[in-house]
Amino acid sequence: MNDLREQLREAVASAFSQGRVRSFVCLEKGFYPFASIPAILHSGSEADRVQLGLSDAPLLAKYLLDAPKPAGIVVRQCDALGVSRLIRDRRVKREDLYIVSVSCPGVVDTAKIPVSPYQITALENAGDALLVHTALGRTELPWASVLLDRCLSCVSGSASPDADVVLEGEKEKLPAPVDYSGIDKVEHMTPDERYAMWEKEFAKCIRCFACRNACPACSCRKCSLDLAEPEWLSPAVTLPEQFMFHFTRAYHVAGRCVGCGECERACPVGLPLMKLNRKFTRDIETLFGVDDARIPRDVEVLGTFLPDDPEEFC
Amino acid sequence: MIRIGVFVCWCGSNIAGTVDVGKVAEESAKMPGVVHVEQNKYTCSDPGQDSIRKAIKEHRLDRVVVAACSPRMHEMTFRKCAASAGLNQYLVEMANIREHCSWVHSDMSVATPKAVDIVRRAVAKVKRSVPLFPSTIPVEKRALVIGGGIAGIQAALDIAEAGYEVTIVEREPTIGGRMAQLDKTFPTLDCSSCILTPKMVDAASHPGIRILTCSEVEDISGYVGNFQVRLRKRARSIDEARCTACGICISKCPTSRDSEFNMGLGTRKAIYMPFPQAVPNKPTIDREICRHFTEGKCGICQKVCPSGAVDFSQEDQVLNEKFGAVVAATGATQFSVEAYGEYGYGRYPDVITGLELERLISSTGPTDGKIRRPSDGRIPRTVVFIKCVGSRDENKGYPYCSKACCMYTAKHAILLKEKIPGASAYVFYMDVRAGGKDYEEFYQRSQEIGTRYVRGRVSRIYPLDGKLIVQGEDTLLGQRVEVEADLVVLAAAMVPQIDAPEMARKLGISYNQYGFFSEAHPKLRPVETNTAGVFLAGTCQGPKDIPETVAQASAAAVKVISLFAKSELTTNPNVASVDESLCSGCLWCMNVCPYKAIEEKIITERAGKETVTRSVASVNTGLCQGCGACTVACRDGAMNLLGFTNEQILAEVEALCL
Amino acid sequence: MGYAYYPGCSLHGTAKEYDMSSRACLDFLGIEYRELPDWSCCGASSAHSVDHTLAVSLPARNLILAEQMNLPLMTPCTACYSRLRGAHHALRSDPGLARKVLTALGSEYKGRYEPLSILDVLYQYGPEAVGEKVTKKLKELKVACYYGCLLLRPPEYADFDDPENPGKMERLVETTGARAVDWPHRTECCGASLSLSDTKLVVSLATFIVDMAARHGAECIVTACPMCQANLDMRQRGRTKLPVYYVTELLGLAFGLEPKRLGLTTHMVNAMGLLRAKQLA
Amino acid sequence: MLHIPKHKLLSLLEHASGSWQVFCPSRQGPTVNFGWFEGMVDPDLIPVNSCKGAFLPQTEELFTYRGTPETGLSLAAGVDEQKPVLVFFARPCDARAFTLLDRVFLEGEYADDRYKNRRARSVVVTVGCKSPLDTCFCTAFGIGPDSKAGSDVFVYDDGTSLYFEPLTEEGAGFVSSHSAYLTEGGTPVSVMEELRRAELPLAGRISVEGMAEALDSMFDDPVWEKMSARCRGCGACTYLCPTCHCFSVFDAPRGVRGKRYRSWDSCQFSDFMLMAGGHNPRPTRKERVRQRFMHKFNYSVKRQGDYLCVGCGRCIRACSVGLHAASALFDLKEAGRCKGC
Amino acid sequence: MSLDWQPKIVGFTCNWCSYAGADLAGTSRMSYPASVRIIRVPCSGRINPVFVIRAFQRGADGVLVAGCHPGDCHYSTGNMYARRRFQVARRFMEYLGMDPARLEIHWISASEGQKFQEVIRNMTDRIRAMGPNRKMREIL
Repeated sequence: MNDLREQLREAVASAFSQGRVRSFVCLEKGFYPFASIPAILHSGSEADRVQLGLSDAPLLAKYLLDAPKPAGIVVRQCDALGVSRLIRDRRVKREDLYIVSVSCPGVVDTAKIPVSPYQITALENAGDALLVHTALGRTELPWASVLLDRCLSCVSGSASPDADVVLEGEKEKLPAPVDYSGIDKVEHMTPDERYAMWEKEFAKCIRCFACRNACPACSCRKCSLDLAEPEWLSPAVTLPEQFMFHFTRAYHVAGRCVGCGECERACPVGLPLMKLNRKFTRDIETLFGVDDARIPRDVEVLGTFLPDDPEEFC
Repeated sequence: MIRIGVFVCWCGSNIAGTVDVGKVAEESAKMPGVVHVEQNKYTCSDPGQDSIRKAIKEHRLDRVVVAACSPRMHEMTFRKCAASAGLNQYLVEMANIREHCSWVHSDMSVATPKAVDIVRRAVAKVKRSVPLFPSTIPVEKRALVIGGGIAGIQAALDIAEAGYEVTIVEREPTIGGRMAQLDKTFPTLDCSSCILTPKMVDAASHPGIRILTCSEVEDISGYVGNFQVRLRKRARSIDEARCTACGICISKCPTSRDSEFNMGLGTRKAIYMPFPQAVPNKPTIDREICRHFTEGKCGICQKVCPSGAVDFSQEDQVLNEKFGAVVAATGATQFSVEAYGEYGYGRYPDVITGLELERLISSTGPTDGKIRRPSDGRIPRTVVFIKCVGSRDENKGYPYCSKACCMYTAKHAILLKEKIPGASAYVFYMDVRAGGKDYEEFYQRSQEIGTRYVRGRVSRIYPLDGKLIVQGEDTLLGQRVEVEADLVVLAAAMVPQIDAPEMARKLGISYNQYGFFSEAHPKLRPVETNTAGVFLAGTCQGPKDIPETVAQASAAAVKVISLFAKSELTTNPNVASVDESLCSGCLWCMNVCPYKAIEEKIITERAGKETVTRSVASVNTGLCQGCGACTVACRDGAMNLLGFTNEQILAEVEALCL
Repeated sequence: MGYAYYPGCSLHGTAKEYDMSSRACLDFLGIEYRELPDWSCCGASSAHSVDHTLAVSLPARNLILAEQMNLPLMTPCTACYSRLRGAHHALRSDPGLARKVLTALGSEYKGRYEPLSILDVLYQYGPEAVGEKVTKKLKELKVACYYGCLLLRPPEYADFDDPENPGKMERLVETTGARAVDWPHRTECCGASLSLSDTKLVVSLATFIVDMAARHGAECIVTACPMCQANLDMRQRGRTKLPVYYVTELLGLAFGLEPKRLGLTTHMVNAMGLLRAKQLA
Repeated sequence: MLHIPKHKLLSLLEHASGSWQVFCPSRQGPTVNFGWFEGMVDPDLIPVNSCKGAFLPQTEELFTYRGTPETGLSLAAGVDEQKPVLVFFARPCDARAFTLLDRVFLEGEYADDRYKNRRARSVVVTVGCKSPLDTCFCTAFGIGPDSKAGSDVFVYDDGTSLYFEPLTEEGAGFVSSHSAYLTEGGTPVSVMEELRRAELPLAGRISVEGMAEALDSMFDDPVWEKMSARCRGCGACTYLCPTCHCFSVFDAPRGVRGKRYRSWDSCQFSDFMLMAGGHNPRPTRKERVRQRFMHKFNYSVKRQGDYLCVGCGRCIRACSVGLHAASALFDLKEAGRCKGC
Repeated sequence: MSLDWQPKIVGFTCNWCSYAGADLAGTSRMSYPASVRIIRVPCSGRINPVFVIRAFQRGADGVLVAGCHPGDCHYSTGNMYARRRFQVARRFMEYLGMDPARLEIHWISASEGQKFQEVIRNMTDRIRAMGPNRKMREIL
């Protein structure tokens, strides 16, 4: 783990020294020693700040939007997906990026550790367990039980190939399949039950836009929901407007969501936003298939069609 | 300040009979922005229209709502009327209280409030309407016809006859296309070249027609009336002005290769004319094999040429020209039947395609019209024809019907019997499709003279003791059949040119899943395309026989002519428009646009201290037809459709729900 | 790298010699392979006529085992090849079915590798490379390469070669110096599946195929299918009897391996006679 | 002291809700949130959101109108619930925050009458913080688990019973009007002791000593750049903050009728300061983040004499990229020190 | 629900087929309930699913989306996009709790006045049976 960090530090430093980048998007130690935070470095001398982010790592892709180009970035799979999303949305150009991709055993969610962050002296990834060191001693927690939710349905723990630098750690987590059971549950409810459920959820929403601002698929220069005219969304935080907000948000990322779950992580009131995003993901998969040879790679599922698409209207 | 005038029409009793017009007028007066309301018996009548003009002036109206019939009926009428009173015609909105209200309801108590809603919708929309200005574009009255087959020739002749300049671009050394390769044509069996070559000559000699052979279209930009086209004219290595087509060069040329025109059944020289009646009737040097170009030796042709027409130094020419309309007549090609391994085409020389048989039958062909089998030159006694090779077959070919094969196979069977008395013909078929004037009769005739039609597919062909054993199934008798054949003829399907998609991209038109160009509407706009000013003729649009091809070519010509008849075109101002400050440049809109009307545009702007460049979508109003698909694809709401803006539609929704 | 080796049931019974010769060749060529631990029947050829999910789950289990070894799965048996590829194809194209199978087997199939036939493996190794390893040229030996159905049909997934006009087996066999005759019945069905239910028909099919091979000048038949081999070997009733070899047997021979080690002595139609006559064994 | 067994609490609130609009914490799935009483209450966990919504609802109707300029307009002020507001189980930090909001909305030249109406007849019942979170640092602002500032009634929770200590007339009034549910006797000494001794580990790392003064000279300090680089520009921190109080006013016209609303707004939103002409005085994250913390730790001290932060730690829990009051105070202190040397 | 209650249905129709279909219903005097109010757009590809939510917000009891039959689009492909968009959007609205019967999508050609009539009749009956829509609806 540590030597991986060392390699990473070197990769970053040399990227600067070789003049490959003007800035570097990475993780660093946060206010709480075990909660990593995003950092944008501007010189190789800052390379020591780089952290792997064993725990609480936020996704970095979107920081590329404003980072001076050419910009470097450290990505795990989840972030790699975000970056390619931005590239496909033409918000950044691949040639402006210097991607260092690291393998990832999953990221620890300190909120899932039943120990106060102050007592933690060290966290250690011991294969299938997380070792939490405190002044009082050592607690061992099953690895899967302390991971961020997004890691539980991660597509792959290995470093993503199409990077400029690929750093592989010792351990690769075996990817788990996406779990749609939550969605099945909702689908099996009656319309009224569903409405009641979402009403309850949306009532919690304070419209802080944390979900949108964290989402790598929400990268519009100016979000249409912020416009005063036409007023797609009223600033009034009332239930009808909450439905409008959450419908539009999810619809706009439909078929484009990379499944990173950062929206959910960012939501301060804990809305199950992936339950919305994944609903679209699955419907689109089942209706139109994921990759049809006839559709060019860079075309979005809802930005195209096939003459023999399923027909359910008459 | 918005000043809307509402004109509620009685339409005699058509509306007033079921809608309380007075009430509607009264309610309209209360709507925000409405400053004037009046009723008319017949608003579309002259007095009705006068009252609108008067009101616009007297009440300084800047918006007009006409509550009457369907906009599909009278929108133009009232727009003109408003325009004549100095109001921008796009500030007129119609409220359809007749077709959508009075005519479908009988109870005044329900029809009236509905009519009020409909008016409210119109008022809400027109309130957010802005003046729009159709732009006019000049029309370059020169037509480009791509492809010199019978389709291209026919289209060119018709357009030229109407007095407009036409340029035919043909990539082969001669015009004539596929039809020139055919021997006879169904159902009349008149000889193909006898009816084609005169047309070729007409085209060549027509003052309005310019023929560019050995030429290809490299790039097309612009839009209807104003296409910029880049053409490449490959070097012929012959000074066409000097050449007298005496043919000595050809007879002396030492190098030869398989003749494309004869489908590889004969050979041609390195300096050659595809066939004697070629137009232009000038030879061409094939630089790929000509020794002068490959080895730097030789040059006999130059020596023997009495008129010194051979010019090795000739170079490709690139022509940039402007055209007002384009007719795509790029034709089709033949399905590569190697895909059917079981038929052994390519491995067994006596398995040939229909087109190859045409050359064997043709008196200008390699065998001087004697049908001899390629392997040993023997006269075949038993010939098996297999239909639907590559057509009506998802697995190995295409699902569509190739249309002409049934008839030309019948023709082949008849010609076979003519040329080789006593020869026997078997036709393996799935169905016989003889729709067309005199077609069924023709097919019957082929049966009457003894052609044996076997309904079923062939499973395998293999050589045995100098014969071809054709194994198949007779589905009518439900038994396996085996024929010992001397020659097998495959009715290969018509398929799109390999480079059809590339050509479609150049033309900015769409093509179907197979590669045939798509017409604008399958029924009502069969020769137009999604790109205004580009028209289709012949088999590039789908399999066709000669009569159909010629008919479509003339139709395309008429479209071109009627386009040229206008001095200038006015564009529909209800087009998409981009708010560059909002556009993030994802260009999703570009993908959904059926007219290739959206392109990327790089803009430079101040961002804080530095100036940055970024890309945004930009709409070519010449190409945009105003469908609005892009507006929904646009997440950041930067793309809007003038005349149907998001603001307007949202306002309409609101107005209707109040 | 290397492969997970899936013998399948036949190769443990009627087609022992195919198993022997396959392993012998792989060893000789130094192609790494490990027998799939705890492999189970692929369900051929009864499962798919009974229940689709079952017919996919059975091979899926083996595919998953191989995927967990991180190795592509390879099998000599064409029936297994057909089933494995069928399952691979179905699981990747039908998410619904994949979910079902996932619940049935408890672990997911990503489908990282295509299941292969031993012929694919030899072909990936390269005909030239194979040729270089040949120590004993099978000169003068005229063989008819016989593909049968399962390697080539349905082409949607059993796509070893052109379904109507294949040639890969010929290219492999000719590296041994033998001459592959051109004959049109390479892809004819031998009717093996009716071997017991309609023996008369099968005899006529088998005999026809062998005769056609003979008429096109073949001295023997080469196949890669246990079913075809057994069937042609047992059921041919023609004037001339042709021995029916497995590709791997001939290759093994050309590599100079012991005929016994290749199982050449266990055929119905004497397999050694011809070889002795030509001083090839 | 009057007290009530915890399990009886609900019935007390049921009764109270007859004559009060009750604003209290209740469990919503995984979290506990403040909200209008709907038959549920949770006294134990610290709510995700603050209770400022009791007096400053996220969205409130100011008035409705009818008619058009042509026909003339008629206004009708948005009606206020007649019942007074009862905030139940505010935390000491929340209660203190009310006093800060009061300075903004009640003191000075103009009083905000909608806030005033709600506030005037309200009662704030605060519960002592028995189990503060790791993210709590109210003591850094002289507040503590047992602070009474801003409360009308203070409640001690000994695990089984709740002890009510009225602090103001209104508080006493509320308690007495519910005496039916309360029994006299006993003082929760141990709890009081516990609250007094409560240690907030985070507060140890943070001191606001001289922060305001230091910031005077730090407006152009590079630290803002560094701090703000990671800000995602959402409004989570400000919306959950008990002291943030910015709002914007807008109309919702519907044909000839319409409403005027006001809703919370956040200085962290990119177009918070966007002007009609398109000019934006705070174009980048840097200005916006700086504004937030300068307001909390400098401007407010100058204007109202107090930091506009109560160390409730909600922004710490809310921010997905660890940019919050605590980290800011820490970084700013660092930066300040560096200037010194 | 009383039968004299008239549901409010917002109908988005494309200009070339469905709007013309509605016109035809009118010219052939085919009566149907006065529930539907039509918004004319050039093409079903212009209809943003968000418009549908907005309609429900503002008080529509049902929404009809109508366009040319696939393959007959005046703009050749607009309705193909509409088809994809609405297949997923509609599923999602139902997922949020919208009653399926309140949103209908139909392909109505310019010659199908009768179909337009039937669609409106059936839709109105279904919605009548359900009563006014309360979901996502704002109170004013």
